[in-house]
Amino acid sequence: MTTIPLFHVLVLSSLLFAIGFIGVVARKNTLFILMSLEVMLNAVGVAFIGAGSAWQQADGQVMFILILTLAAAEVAVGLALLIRMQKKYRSLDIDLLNEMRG
Amino acid sequence: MLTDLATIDSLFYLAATVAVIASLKVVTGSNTVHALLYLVVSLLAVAVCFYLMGAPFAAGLEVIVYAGAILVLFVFAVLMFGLGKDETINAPKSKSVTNMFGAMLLAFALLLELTVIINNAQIQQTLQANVVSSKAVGIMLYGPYLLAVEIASFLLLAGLLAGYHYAKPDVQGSQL
Amino acid sequence: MLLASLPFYPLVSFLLLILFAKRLSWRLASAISVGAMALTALVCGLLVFELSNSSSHFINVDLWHWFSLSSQQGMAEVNVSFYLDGLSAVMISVVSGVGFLIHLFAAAYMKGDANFSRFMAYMNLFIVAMLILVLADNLVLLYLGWEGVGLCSFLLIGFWYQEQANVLAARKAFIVTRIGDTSMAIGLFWLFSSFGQLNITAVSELIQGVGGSEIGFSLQESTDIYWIALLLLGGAVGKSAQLPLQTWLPDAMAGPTPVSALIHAATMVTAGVYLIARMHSVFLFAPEVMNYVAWLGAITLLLAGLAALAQTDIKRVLAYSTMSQIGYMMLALGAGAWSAGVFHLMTHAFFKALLFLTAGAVILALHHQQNIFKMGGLLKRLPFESALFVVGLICLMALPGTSGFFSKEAIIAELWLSTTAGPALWWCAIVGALLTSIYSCRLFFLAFLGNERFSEELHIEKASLMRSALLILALLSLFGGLISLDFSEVFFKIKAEELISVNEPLWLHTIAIATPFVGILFSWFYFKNYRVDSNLEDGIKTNLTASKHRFAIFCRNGLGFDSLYDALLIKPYQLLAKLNRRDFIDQAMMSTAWYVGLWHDVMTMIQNGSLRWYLAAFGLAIMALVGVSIL
Amino acid sequence: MTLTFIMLVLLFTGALAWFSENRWQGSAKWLALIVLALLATVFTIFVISYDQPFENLQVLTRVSWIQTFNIEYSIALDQLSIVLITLTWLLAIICVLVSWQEIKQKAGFYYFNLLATIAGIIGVFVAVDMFLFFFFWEVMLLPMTAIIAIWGHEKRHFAALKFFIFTQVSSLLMLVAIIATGYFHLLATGELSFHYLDWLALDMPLSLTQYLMLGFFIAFAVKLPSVPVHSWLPDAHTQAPTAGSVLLAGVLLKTGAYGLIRFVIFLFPQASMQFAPIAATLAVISIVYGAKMAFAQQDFKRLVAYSSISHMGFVMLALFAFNSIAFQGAIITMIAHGLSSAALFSMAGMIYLRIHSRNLTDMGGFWQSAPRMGGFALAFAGAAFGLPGLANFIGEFFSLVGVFQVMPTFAIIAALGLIGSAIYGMVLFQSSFQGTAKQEILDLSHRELLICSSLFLMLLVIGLYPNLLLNFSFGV
Repeated sequence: MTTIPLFHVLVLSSLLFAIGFIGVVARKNTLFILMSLEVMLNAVGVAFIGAGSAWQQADGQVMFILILTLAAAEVAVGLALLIRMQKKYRSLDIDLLNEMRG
Repeated sequence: MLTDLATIDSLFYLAATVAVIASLKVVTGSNTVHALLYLVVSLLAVAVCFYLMGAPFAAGLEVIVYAGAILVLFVFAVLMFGLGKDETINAPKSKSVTNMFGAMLLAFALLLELTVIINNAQIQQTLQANVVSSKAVGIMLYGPYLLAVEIASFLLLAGLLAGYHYAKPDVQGSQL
Repeated sequence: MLLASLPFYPLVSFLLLILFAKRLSWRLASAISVGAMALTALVCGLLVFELSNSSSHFINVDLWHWFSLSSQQGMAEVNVSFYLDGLSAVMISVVSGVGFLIHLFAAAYMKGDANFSRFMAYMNLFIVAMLILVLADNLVLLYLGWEGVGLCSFLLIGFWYQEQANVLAARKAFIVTRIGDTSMAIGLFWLFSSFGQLNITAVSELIQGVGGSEIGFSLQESTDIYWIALLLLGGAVGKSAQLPLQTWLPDAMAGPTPVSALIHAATMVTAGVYLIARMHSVFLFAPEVMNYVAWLGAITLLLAGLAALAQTDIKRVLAYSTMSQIGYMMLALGAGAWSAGVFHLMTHAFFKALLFLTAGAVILALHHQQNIFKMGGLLKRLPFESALFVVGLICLMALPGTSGFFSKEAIIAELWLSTTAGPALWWCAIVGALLTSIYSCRLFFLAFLGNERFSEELHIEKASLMRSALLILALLSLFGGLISLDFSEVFFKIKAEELISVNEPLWLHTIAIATPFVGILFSWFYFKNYRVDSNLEDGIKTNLTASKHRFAIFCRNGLGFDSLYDALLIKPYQLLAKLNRRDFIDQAMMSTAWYVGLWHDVMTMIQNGSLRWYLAAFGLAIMALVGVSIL
Repeated sequence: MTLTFIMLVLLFTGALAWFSENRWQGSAKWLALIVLALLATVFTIFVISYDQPFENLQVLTRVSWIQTFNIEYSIALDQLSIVLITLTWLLAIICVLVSWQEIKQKAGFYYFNLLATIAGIIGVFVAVDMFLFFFFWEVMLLPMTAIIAIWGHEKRHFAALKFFIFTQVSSLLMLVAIIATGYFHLLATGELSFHYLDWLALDMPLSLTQYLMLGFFIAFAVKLPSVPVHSWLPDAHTQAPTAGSVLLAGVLLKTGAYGLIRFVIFLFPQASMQFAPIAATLAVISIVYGAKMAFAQQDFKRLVAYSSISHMGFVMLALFAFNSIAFQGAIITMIAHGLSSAALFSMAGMIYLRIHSRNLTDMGGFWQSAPRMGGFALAFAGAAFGLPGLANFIGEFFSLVGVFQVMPTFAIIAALGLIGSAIYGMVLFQSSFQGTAKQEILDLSHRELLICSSLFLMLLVIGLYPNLLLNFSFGV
């Protein structure tokens, strides 16, 4: 049992998550969106670790590791797509990709 | 005086503050590379938090895999393919030095914290008592979570393939 | 069988002419149409002879069974069958006799027209419809003829259809009379639903039977009769150009002059008179309506006379004069003087046809100049036509000895004592006669006396066809009054009325006879400048112009009825139609579509393809959900 | 069996025409014409040689179709359906004739749709199983929509969609009513049945039938159409190709009237009697409103379309008078309107073929160059405004005489429609054929002369000898 209260950890986590989310929503540059996503994933990681240490269970860390793998895969695909996008549109503006509009 | 203040809680709050500030800078930044550096700082700060929460293994992974591998992948991609170009063009130039110093300041704060933690025996003791061991994690991973690990491996494989497929140069006349 | 064939001679001629319209030469086309008319007139003469010699007072012939209507009162057969009695005999004689003469005239008059055979075809078709109208033994067949003559009138007014004015006049004539026709149709429905009969004789017998009996009509039945009579009157008013549906007749003068003579003077416009005379048994039992008829006739008589005084177009003068003369007939009918009314119908047909045709000849001579202020002095230049015109005018004024005198006197004589008319209407008739003589004199002075106010050379055509037709008509006009008509078998009388004690003032007849002369005398002095050849006095051609007085203009425009109807009916209808051209119900229906479309647009706007937008919405929704679940 | 055979042959010929047009251009119209003429003959021979009288419904075929719901393939004929099917044959042949030159693109598919529509219409007139009726009702709708949407004028997609939605929504109400009645049959007798004759025998409480009747009524009122659900008609008629308009005005509207007679008035007499004042009011409004709207139009076909609304108002008014004279009047009006509106729409098509406009302001003075056409146009306009001697007069006269005995006020207001019809008739005829000649057009060709004169002759014959139709009792 650490001295850090779980509530504070969760506050940190949601702060980071909110920052990341705002980044995803507000930024037009896809690269920044990707980075904000990293922040968000990281925030989730914080929550898991916090919860894991609060109850002294290993599951939190396991989840963190899984998140890590997810992040790795996501970044790989995401960056590849960014490169593709850069080639095609000469820009990383996400609003150019609105071909699915109704 | 400094040592009096250096409790686990206060250190955690400091690291958390650093993480939040760095994350904010990531989100609001205009220079891609700077933003990436802030992201590294943010991740390091979170790693410190992990450490303070009694998960040194996770902290290590965070530093090695996240900050070390994934972020470096970012930096490579940005620098090699010129991904940050359009954002950097629009960015005001003058602030780059301030940004650099800001990041350094934050990183320095973390370094300071780290030294405090390592040198403070009492903190070490408290932390040791609360650690969820990496062994337990390993047992869990290859016990109940085996399926998840397998799936994660497939995910990584898929990521690999997709990354290769999308990023390879166009073959003449072929669509994607 | 002769009777059954009567309308088919002109019908065959019509079909021939319309089928081979362009291929027929003038000679052939006129031979066919005039020949058919001659045949009709001949057969008609035979029929009248046969009727007068036969023991029964009518001839009835069934062509085929049209349809039958069943009601509570039993089955009513409606057949295509003809019924000839004294009244319809007079009518067919007028229609075929005058019709034949006018055809004769028209053949010469329209000789140069490119669509000559089409014209003659319409004229023949008109005769067909008119014969069916007068011969019909039931009201539905009568209605067929009634609409048929309306259609022919429409076709003939709009014969020169390339002129917009003619097209509009034709349309107006058709629609205004159609209003009357609709009223008549409703009258028929009413008649059928209350008496279960549409056959004229059957209806008459039924009504006379009940009305003449001791029991009389029930309250419901007399109300029904009142309305039926009123609605039939509506039909008659429309066709006969009486108030308030008179406005079409002056405009109808846009048609060729023979058409005006045949349709708008001699035959079709008197169909209303015929209808009322035919259905007199209904009217007899609706004395209030008889009274309305008399008053309508009297008012039309006066107003039309007044309007005729102010006209500048020779044909319009005659048109208003026609309206006014039909007013006399209506007055007679309203007063119960059935035979006098029909007698006047006949004599009027003679002299008005004569007047129109002579006017036509004058117009032709003056290269289609119809304005009487641009005529003058024609007495010397066209002596033959002028003489005939004078004949027509003295008949119109009813100078003693002429046919008009006999018929008009007959009407006036019966007015004073009639239960449904009375002294007030008698005075109206006298004033009408005065007006008649004044406008006749004015017309004569302006057109035939005074100085010549036209510049072109006269186009004098001495077509013997025209002249013979005119001569016969003139003879008929002069001596037509001697034909004695016997309607004793036709018109039913309510017996009690014959016993009213005679207390007419003695001066009545004197005044009636003297009135036209007063009118002539008055005009002799009042219209002096029209009459006197002003050329001789100062050597300068003074141009007479029509009065510019506001009242004169008001009268010239038909006493404002046109503008009144325009403002009250036509404009609102057009406005309504224009405002609602897009159909507000459709708009209301389509508003549901618009509503769906609105949602479609909103949804499209949401699905803008922007990832960040979706994500923001996603986040907001999560927040909302979390917020709701917390609360 | 003969009727089933006729419908199948129609569909099969349609497919064949579609196929053969691709091989031999111009073969589809000949195929359609010949087969229609042949089938009409077959139908006539069948009706004449049938040994039972047609005063009452004669069930010809009754085969089980969907056994789970006791749905049958059941067709029957009576005088009403025979008269309407005869009208359908006539107009079908006219349709092929008016499309002769008009349809150039995808002609094979066009004739397929035309023949399929006709098959559907005949099915509607003969089906006595309600489910089958509904089936044919839809069969008739789809190819018609296709005809409007593919071969129509400039706003064809809109018009087709509007037509489709209006009829579809209303027919869904009918479907609900059909299912409800069938279910009631199940409750009452323990057996599900969709057969018309079973329903006739069923004794239903008034409180229920008034709702069921309303379901049917709305569907048929839309088809008829009656104000306020008429607004699909002007668009559909205006935008459809000539044959489409002819078929729509001539026969499709009659399916609405047919439905009103058979499935509203005969099936739910008491409920309809109760509903009569409302229906009659709607009908009178349709008459007057249609006539007024027709006057306001500047489009030849749109004017005729609104006049159709006015005329069908007479039909509805007469039907809801519950009077035998009015009933006969309604049927004659249906036939007469079928012929006269078909004639006017053909006329519009002929003018459109010549000047490529339907706008009255582009017309004028055609009589000069095309006197025969003008004569026929006048005759058909005369039919439309009820000139005595032509069929429409008999229909309107009977309707109004009958209605007057029951509801005098309604008859008098409806008679105002006669004035309105004269006004729009005059506008229609005069602005196209009279006035100054704006352009020269060709007079009628032999084929067009055939169309016009046959329609005119039929109008004239019915007008002068209406006993041809009046001799039938039509199940009253």
